[in-house]
Amino acid sequence: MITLVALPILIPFVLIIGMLVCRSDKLARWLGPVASGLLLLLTVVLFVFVQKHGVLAIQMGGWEAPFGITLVVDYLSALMLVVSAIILFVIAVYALNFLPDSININRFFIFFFGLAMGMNGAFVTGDVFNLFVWFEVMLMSSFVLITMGRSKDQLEGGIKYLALNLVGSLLFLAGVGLLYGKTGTLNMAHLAEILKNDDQAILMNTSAVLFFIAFGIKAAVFPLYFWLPASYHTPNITISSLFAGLLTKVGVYTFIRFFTLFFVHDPQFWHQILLVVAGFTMVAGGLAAAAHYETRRILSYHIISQIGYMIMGLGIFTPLAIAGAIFFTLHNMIAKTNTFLVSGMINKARGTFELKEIGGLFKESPLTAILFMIPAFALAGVPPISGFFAKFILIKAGIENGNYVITAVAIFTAMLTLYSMIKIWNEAFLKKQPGNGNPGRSYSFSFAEYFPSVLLGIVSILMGIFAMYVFGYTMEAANQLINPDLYIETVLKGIKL
Amino acid sequence: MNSVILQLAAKYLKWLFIVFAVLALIRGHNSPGGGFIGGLMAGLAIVYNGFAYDTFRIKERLQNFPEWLIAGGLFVIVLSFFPSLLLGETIMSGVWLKISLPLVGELKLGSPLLFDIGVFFTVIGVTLMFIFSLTQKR
Amino acid sequence: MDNVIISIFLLAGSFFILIASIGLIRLKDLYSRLHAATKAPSFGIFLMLIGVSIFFNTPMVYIKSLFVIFFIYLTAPLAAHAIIKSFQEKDKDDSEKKITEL
Amino acid sequence: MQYILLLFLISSLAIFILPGWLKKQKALVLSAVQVVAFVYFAARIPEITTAEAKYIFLEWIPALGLNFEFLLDGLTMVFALLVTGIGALIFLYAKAYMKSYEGTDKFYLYLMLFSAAMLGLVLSANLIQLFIFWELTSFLSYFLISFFHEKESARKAAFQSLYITGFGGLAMLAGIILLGSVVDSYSLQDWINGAESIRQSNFYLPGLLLILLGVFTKSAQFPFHFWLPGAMQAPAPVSSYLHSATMVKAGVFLLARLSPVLGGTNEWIYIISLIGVITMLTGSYFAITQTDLKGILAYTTINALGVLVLLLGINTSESIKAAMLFLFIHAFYKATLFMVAGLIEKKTGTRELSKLGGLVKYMPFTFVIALLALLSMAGLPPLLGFLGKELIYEAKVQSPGIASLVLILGVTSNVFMVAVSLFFARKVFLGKPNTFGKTPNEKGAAFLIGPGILVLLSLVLGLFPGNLGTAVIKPALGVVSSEMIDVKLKLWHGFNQVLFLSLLTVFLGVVLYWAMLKKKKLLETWRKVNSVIFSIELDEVFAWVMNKFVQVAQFKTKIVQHGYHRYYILTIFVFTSLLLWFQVFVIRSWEFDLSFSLNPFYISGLAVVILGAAITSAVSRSRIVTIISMGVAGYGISLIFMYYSAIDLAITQILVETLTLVMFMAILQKLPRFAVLSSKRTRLRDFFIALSFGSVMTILAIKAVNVNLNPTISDFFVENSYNKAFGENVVNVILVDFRALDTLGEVTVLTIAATGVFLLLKTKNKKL
Amino acid sequence: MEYNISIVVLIITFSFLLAALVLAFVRLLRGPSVNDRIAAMDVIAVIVMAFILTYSIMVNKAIYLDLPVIISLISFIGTVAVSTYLKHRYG
Amino acid sequence: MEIVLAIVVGILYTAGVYLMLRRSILKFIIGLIFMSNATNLLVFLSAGLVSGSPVFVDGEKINAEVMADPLPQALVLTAIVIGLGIVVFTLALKYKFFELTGTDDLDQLKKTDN
Amino acid sequence: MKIIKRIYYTLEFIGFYLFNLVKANVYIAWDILTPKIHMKPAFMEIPVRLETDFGLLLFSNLLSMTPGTISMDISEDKKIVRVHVLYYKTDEIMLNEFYKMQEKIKRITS
Ligand code: NA
Ligand code: NA
Repeated sequence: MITLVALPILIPFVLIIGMLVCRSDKLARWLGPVASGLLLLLTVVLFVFVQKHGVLAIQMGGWEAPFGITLVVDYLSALMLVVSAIILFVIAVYALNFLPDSININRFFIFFFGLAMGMNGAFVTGDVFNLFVWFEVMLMSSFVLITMGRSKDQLEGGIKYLALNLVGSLLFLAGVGLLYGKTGTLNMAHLAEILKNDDQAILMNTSAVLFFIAFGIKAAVFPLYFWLPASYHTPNITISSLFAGLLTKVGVYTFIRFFTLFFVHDPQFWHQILLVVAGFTMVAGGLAAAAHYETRRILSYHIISQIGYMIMGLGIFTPLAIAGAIFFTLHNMIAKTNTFLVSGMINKARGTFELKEIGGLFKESPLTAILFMIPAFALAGVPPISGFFAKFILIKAGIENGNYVITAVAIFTAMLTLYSMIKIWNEAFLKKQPGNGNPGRSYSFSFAEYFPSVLLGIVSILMGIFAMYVFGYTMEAANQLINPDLYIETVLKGIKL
Repeated sequence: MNSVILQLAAKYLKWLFIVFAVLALIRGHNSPGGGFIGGLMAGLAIVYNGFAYDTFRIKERLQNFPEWLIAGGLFVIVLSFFPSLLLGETIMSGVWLKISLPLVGELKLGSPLLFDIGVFFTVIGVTLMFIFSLTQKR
Repeated sequence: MDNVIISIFLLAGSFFILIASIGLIRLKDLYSRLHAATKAPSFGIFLMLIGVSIFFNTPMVYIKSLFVIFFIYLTAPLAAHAIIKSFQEKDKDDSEKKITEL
Repeated sequence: MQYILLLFLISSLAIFILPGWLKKQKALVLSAVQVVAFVYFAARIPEITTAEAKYIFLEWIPALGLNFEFLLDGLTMVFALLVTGIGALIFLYAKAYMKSYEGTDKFYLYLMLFSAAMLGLVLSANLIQLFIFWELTSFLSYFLISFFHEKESARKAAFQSLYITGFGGLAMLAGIILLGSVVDSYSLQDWINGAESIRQSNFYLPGLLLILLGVFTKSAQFPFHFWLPGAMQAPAPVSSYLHSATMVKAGVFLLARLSPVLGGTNEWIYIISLIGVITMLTGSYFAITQTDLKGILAYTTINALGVLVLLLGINTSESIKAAMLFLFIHAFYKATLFMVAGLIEKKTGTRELSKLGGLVKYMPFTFVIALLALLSMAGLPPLLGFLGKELIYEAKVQSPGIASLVLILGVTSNVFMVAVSLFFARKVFLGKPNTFGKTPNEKGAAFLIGPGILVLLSLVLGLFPGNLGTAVIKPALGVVSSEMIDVKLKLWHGFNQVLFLSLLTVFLGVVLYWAMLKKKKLLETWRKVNSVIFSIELDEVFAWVMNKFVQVAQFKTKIVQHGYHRYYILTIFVFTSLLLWFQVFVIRSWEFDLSFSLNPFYISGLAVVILGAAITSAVSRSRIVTIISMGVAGYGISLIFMYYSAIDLAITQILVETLTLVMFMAILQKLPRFAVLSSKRTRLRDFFIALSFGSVMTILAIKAVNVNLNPTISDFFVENSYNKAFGENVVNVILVDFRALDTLGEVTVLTIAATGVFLLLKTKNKKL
Repeated sequence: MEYNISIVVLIITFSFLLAALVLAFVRLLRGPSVNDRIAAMDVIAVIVMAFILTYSIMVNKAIYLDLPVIISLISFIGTVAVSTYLKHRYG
Repeated sequence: MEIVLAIVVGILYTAGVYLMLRRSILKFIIGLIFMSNATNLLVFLSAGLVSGSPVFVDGEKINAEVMADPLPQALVLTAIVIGLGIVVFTLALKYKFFELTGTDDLDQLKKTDN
Repeated sequence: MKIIKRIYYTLEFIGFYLFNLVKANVYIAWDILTPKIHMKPAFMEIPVRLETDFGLLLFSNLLSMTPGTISMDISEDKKIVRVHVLYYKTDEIMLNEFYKMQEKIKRITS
């Protein structure tokens, strides 16, 4: 049964092989979504198990921790797995209709599952170096995905994306090396145990800097985010959507994991710097989103701005704040992906992403309008959709912990978010289609085209209405993070199932 | 390069390389070598062959050869998981089979070796795919 | 006695390798440099391998040494040939500078 | 009462699924729903006057202090009656008004949802819950205002109102959380119980200010008032509902709600009164200069809101009594007037005062209704408005401290109101008739039902105010000022100071009206002076600020996201170096063994060669030299690996180095030559940045070697490599057994890279 | 392995090799033609092998011999690759 | 000795970063390789160095001598191979980009930013 | 019988090869270490008399490793080997030597 923990990695691996061999588009179109659906099912089962047992761990190859590689699933991992599986599933369906002809769908799914494998690996691994490997798997897949269309812009964006992320990877690897040099171990739980009792743990700070930068680049925080706006708008919208919800959040996940589990020895420094970075990230991203008139660019900058909130939660570092950060991350993954999906639909209807050339969609396709409204309102924090609770928890945590400045920045950024969302809404939906009455390429969508966005919209709303459960889980996750004893014990001593 | 000398040499060198690559693979568990090293060597052999003929002939004959190599290699890796699963052990655990052979002595075959073989083929495939892509006529 | 023999082989081998390097520096044109760079280092390794084989004196080492010698003597001429061939097809025109400077 | 909300929600959504015949009458259906609600609340009036307030608790997210708490007390009753009662009339009116427009389904949906949100707001006894409904009203009003969304002005106005109220809302949320942290609850009851500790805490003032920010923006107080006139872009039913009885009153409601908790302090009194007075004056002053019907009404609304806020700021039981009464009065006459204005616009096609006149001939009933409402607005007997004004003057007379000033300003403001009312009536209905495109009429009885009922109410209640006082105002007063005083409302108070003030007001008002009417030049000059002095229109300021903000954002984005890729990299390295150097400086206490030795010399020699290769590679202008040097450095590193016992590693390094070299060569033919592109200074700068990073990494390496917090886990591998994993090559055993998962990932990376390279470089027609 | 090679011999050997390495490297830097550089690189590969052989004697571990086997096999591939590139004479 | 090697690491990093800051994409890639080498060496080095004792256990015999730490070797080996994949992909990307645009100058790559 | 002969010839060839090897290297060492460099380079074309590919490879190989010659190329039809000669005497002397080599190779490869 415990093998279940390894399956989020192994199933995509098998699927990669399948897709390599698969030459039929028909089969791929069928296999991709179904397999992603199964993956979703699997993660839900895992989550149920986590609810039952608290933390699940498997020692790969039967080599006991800390010697072998341990895969661990706690609340945080399980939540991330479930939400990212939802997104993967949705994108797999979306790809069927929105991937251009120039991209072979059976090839697309190779990298799609590569991304899934790397990401799931990053979520479940309990080993620092193994995490590096999964990061690379994820990164490599994303490199290919971003350049799949082979247009000039995509290649240019791809080069920038790749260059900065590779720097991040190398710093990560250096960090792993230094960490191992100083502690003699790679297992995260073991690291936590060693550093917990060591008064010299402060010497970890330099390694922590390297991880900080590495994750900062992945998570796209200020001033390390440049690659994101330079590249996210270049690939096909399916791929942008895939990235928007997932990639940076893995960075956030590792941030949370590392800075709650074992880089906890110098809170003054790290929490301060996290907060500073968070604040700048929010504002820089928010301002830039306000400056642009291309939906994907707006949304890309907006990703950055939202990352700031997640980091803010970590920087405040109370259980509530961390729960807020996790809640925010989960909500943001869903809503952000959805906005990208809808912008893809807009593009399909109008043939452009430029807001100045679009209009009249509210009248023409009210359902599309609602589909945009849900995630946009979620992001803007309109109650009772998911985003409100995420922001509320963070602001509450900030105020109650006395972090007034960052809270003020967060509120200011919320206004920036509102501005960007209203801008898209006003321009694309409310205003008349510009040009002399030419409605552009009118397009009515089929159910299959609506489905991904509808599903995510429903998830966003449910996350709001049933916020008590989601909050319960994130609080549970936060408590596990703040008091990692169960995690450590499960990894190092094993569990009985 | 398209040189007669290199082509003459390639005829023999190719096999030498491959023999040594396989040697590196199967000896790898006990002496320097293993799937990566073996795979890279075998890959390089074919790369050399390509340079000698100034074309990558294998590509023309077997268009999808590298891809099959990769898929096959990965498949072997997956196969190597099954012994542990079937025996109910933690996945990826090594399962070993000891065979006593006359002359050779005791031979130990295990799923990690299978794993390494999978790596070997994958790496060959990858190397080939790299070089074929980079050198194709445009 | 074996000690001395091994030492001599080692020294001689490294000496020939040094010769090759000196040749690379001293000789005036590519062809003559290549003569030095092809023959001397291979020979040097040859000698050193003999020394090594005697030193370890196990079948495995003999086999490996043989292989190394075989490979070197197989490949060194190929390398030299490749270098010369590419040089000639450039019509002895040292166009490195032209190629790379802008 | 939560079921009322549910009913509203369901009925609003039900519009879309109603059967055809009923769908035509959807406005009536919704109106009926409102009536049901109204009756429901009205029937509970006895309960609130006699027994405890009705309170319902539904658990939601208790850990966040966020639960559904509904409370039906005197204060809520006032608002609930207004929301549902006027709501019912508004839907009737809308049925007639909206007939000619498209998308009425959406319209009714928004309006009904808005009504639900407003009701939810006033029923909330949990402040976060209240905030949720508060935000919902903001967003729904956004949709309502932008209903004619193809007009740019409508979009702009909607955005403006949303942005301002949204901002205030967020500030308010912060305030609620701040004050909530004092008593660790957001439940109203807990706040009231802990009022003392809240008022004494350090958070009181900031919390109060933040909440007031919400109140002031929502209730269109100075200097946030400007969104309200803009919001007149909405269809008339919306204006008459949102801007008379509901949305803008939310702020007033919150003030009243929180008055027992936060009220009574000097901060409360001065800040709120001050803002109220200014708003009151602003509203009445600008009302006169408007030439647009709805504009006039908007500014008079601002005036009324100012009055209400002022009264709650004064915070005596007299003033609160006045406020409660005035809520009704204003709702009645203002809803009426908005509806009338809508009707006039509809029938004549214009809202411009200058284009109107003599309408009494075509629309006599309308005239009567409007006149009564205007009289109420002017505060003349026997209408409810008179009662209100009297009470207000009374409250002001008794207001602590600043009575005289407030009184003078109050009278001034009312003088304006009287003049405006008269002017309105005169300009629209009397005088000589203008020529209109089509002849106005009063067809469509539904238009007049709503205003008629309201005016009738105003008249009846003005004559017999007693019941209103005891049944509704008194319980509300009990909630707000927490002391039960008798509320006896009568039309006639006898001759006193207040009556004198009223007379004075009317007199001055009439004089002003006369001046405006007869001395047209005076009015013109006044408008001109206004437009000079108040040339800065706040909504233009807002637009300007937003515009500048976008410009700044664009500027900043261009600076930060400049596109020079290498500066991105540079930023990253500089940032990393800074952090690392800082940490190295801070933690310089580690002990380390700096035994510098060049032994063995061949490794040192190797180091020198690697150095040479690195330098060559970095500075060479020949591609091939750069690449070959790179290869040499790689070989050197492999020798280091070899020397320090890593044979597999050394072999792999050599193989990979060779393969990389081959790959480079394979494509070098198609790559461009190097050129010197950066200046010497740039290169020097880059060198120092690189050096800074390189040297700090050196220090880190030394540190890692010297620090050992824990024995390494590697011994396990050496011990078990043969015994348990049957391999003598420990490194290989780690790769394929101990840490096979790493290898799995690595193979995946290679696979993906290879497939990716193929796809990237394949020529067009080749299919993989 | 009863032999004990004098450390002096080893040091001299190492010195020879190091000197050879440096000289070859100088040629690599100076060119003038790319072919010269490649030739130098070729020699460097041999020097690396020689280093390894000497070192294996020094530490008395035959296992190091695996390295020269592989280097001898593959080092010339680089040479051929570079030469091929030169032959194409693309700028 | 570790200090000398640490300096080598620093040198490699310096060269790598310097090359990465050039305008040529090709130089960037070479810088990447240098930095990658530097990182590998750093990982290898930071666990401590033992010379002349490769980690080969001799059957079931208990090994008396101090052995080098095998774990960093395995890690670096993995990292090297991953690096190969990445470098080749980067090369291919650069190649394709150059084929399409005819430029190698990073400063020309400003289209996707604004 | 044939096999024994073949083995004999092979051994003889190895001896020959080794001898030339030593000679070549001593010669080069001497030339490089002495101050004056006595080289007289030239290009030559040698007709091939070998039939097998392996023999041809062996020959070109041998040329490169023995004193004063490096094989530069083999013509497409495998009839001519072009060499670079370091110590040129006369065509006749040199060609004779080359033919002798080819004979030795032929004996073991045919
Ligand atoms: Na250490
Ligand atoms: Na160490």
